[in-house]
Amino acid sequence: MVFLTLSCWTRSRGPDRYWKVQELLQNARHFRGRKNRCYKLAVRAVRRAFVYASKARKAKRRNMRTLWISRIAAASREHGMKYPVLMYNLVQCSVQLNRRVLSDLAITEPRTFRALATLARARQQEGLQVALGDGKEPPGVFSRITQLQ
Amino acid sequence: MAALCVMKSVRTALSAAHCAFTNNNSALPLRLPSLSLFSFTSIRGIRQVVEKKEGKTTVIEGVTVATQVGPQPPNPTAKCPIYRWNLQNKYTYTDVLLLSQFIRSDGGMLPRRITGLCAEEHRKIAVCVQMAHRAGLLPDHRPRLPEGHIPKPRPNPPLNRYLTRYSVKSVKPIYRTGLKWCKTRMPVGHPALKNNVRYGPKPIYTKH
Amino acid sequence: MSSFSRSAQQWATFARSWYLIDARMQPPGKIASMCSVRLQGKHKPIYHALSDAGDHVVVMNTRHVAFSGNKWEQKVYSSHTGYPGGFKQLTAAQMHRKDPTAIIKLAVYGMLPRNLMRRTMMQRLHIFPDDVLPEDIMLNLTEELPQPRQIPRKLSEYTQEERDRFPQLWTPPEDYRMK
Amino acid sequence: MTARGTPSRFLQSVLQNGAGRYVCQLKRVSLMFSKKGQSSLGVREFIEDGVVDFAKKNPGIVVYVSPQSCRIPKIVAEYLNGNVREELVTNKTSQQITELIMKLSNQSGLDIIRIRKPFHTDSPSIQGQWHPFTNRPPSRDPIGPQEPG
Repeated sequence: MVFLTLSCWTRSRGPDRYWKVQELLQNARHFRGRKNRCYKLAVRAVRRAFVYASKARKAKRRNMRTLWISRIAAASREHGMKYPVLMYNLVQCSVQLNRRVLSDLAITEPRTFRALATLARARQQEGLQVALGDGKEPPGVFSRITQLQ
Repeated sequence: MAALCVMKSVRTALSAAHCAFTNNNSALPLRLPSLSLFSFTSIRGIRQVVEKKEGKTTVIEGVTVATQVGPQPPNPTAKCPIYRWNLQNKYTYTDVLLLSQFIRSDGGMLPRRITGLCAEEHRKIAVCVQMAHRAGLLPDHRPRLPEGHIPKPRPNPPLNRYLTRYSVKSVKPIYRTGLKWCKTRMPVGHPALKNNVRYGPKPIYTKH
Repeated sequence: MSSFSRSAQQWATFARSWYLIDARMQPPGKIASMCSVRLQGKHKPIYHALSDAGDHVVVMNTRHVAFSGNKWEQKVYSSHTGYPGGFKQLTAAQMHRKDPTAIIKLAVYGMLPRNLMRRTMMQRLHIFPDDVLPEDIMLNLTEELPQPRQIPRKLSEYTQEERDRFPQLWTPPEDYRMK
Repeated sequence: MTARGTPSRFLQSVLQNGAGRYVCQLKRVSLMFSKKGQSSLGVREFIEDGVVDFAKKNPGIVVYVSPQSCRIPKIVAEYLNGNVREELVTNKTSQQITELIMKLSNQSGLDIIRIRKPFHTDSPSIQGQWHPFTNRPPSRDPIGPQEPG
């Protein structure tokens, strides 16, 4: 700091180092123990916290996806279907709901989810019959394999 | 044709006359040459020994039990009964109605020359019968106890088990299971039944 | 939505239900996997690892569980008391004689996640060696789960009619004496 | 920045503002500037050009113009929920200040902090939320060990 005049010196708000420390401590205020007020401890903890935060931003996507999947699996088991069967048949029916929406539907709109499960079940039966070579179609199914290709 | 008439007369004589138990054995050599001739007649049946006591005289009689004419096998030309009914790899230890036709009343297997099973199927059925015995599915087919013998009450009830390959007494506990990548497995079921028909995607897993 | 009905909704959603499992002639591992799913709450679409949404599970008839293979003799349960020479090894049969509920309990305990919730979830598991349940538990039960293994019928349990209907695979020669 | 170290809130609006009638949430604007200062040049231009138009266009907003002897001109905006925002307008042109005031008048006065989810609904479930008996058949046999025979 260079003070050319006396008035500048009186108006200065203290040394830069103080403000640097305060800026860092602001990020550590909610920490536990002495590391929320001692710079030497806080600087390490804050650096670590930022590293964790960076990693968590990626891990959150993964964790949320596993959570949605386990929720959809639980809901589809209630309708007597396994998770991969449900998802595969919904994709075959061109239902473009992602896993977040499906899990939300299972919780908040259970009847809609049951309709989706019925659709997937019908599609599965249809696929089975096609595989068996019967050629008949179950009633009430509007999705065909030929539509997708 | 003549031979047929001879055999018929012999049969009527056998069933009519109250013959002694030893007479049965004497009839055996007569039967053997005609086996191929009469293999498809439906009159053949199980012969039971019936004892009758009338005062002092004891009559032991061999009575032919008439067999019912059931559904015809889909593959009648085959020799082995399993192949005749197209049951290869389709039975397991739970099919006690099938297994009970191939065992004696004390639980042992009937000989192969009587049942006409091929060697492979005979072995598989023997394996299934053994597992059914160990699972307790054939409770009445036990060796008969001597007269007047009362079995000791067991302190512990028998443990429920199924798919048991080895006898209970011969097996030792596996105290050292081994390392994580080469564990000692516990065999379940029998490898002879490995090719059994499955209606699911999972293969039979015999090593737990 | 008023706050009153919303709280009722919340209570309904997170209500705990009680399941009954009959372990007669069932493999303990399959029973345990059914139990662990219900204890964790993984059968509900509202599942979250931290929300403690698990249910109560009552297992009865554990005295009559069935092991496949020769596991009664081969399977070994090991423990250590912590003292020198305190390494105990019991086979499944010995363990079962000692405590008929121990096999199911250990199997479920091994299938639960290794975290602080594990003991809490184990407290929601009620195991009974026989089919005699206390009255207060009987009143709580909401559903009986189907058994994972179909119990095979003994030969003596088939009726004569069913036996007659089964085709005769082979006809014995006429003069063979059946023992 | 860590997620726990920063304040956050959920997406919300003030009394569903705009769903029916829109009520401008900005209550009061005070322009503080210096009559002579160089840095207040833009504010003075804005007062000459646009402040009357702004006040006429927005009858619900009270505009105060207070010349003071200050070096740093600022705009103080007060909202209906009691929040006060101060904006420094040092060395800003009249155009920039117009935009700034428009922005302040469009805001709802809620804290500008991290929003946890980009979506919100007051009635999450229309069909009724999932509960353990949603997908279970209503009537069953008595539960418990049944007496044989």
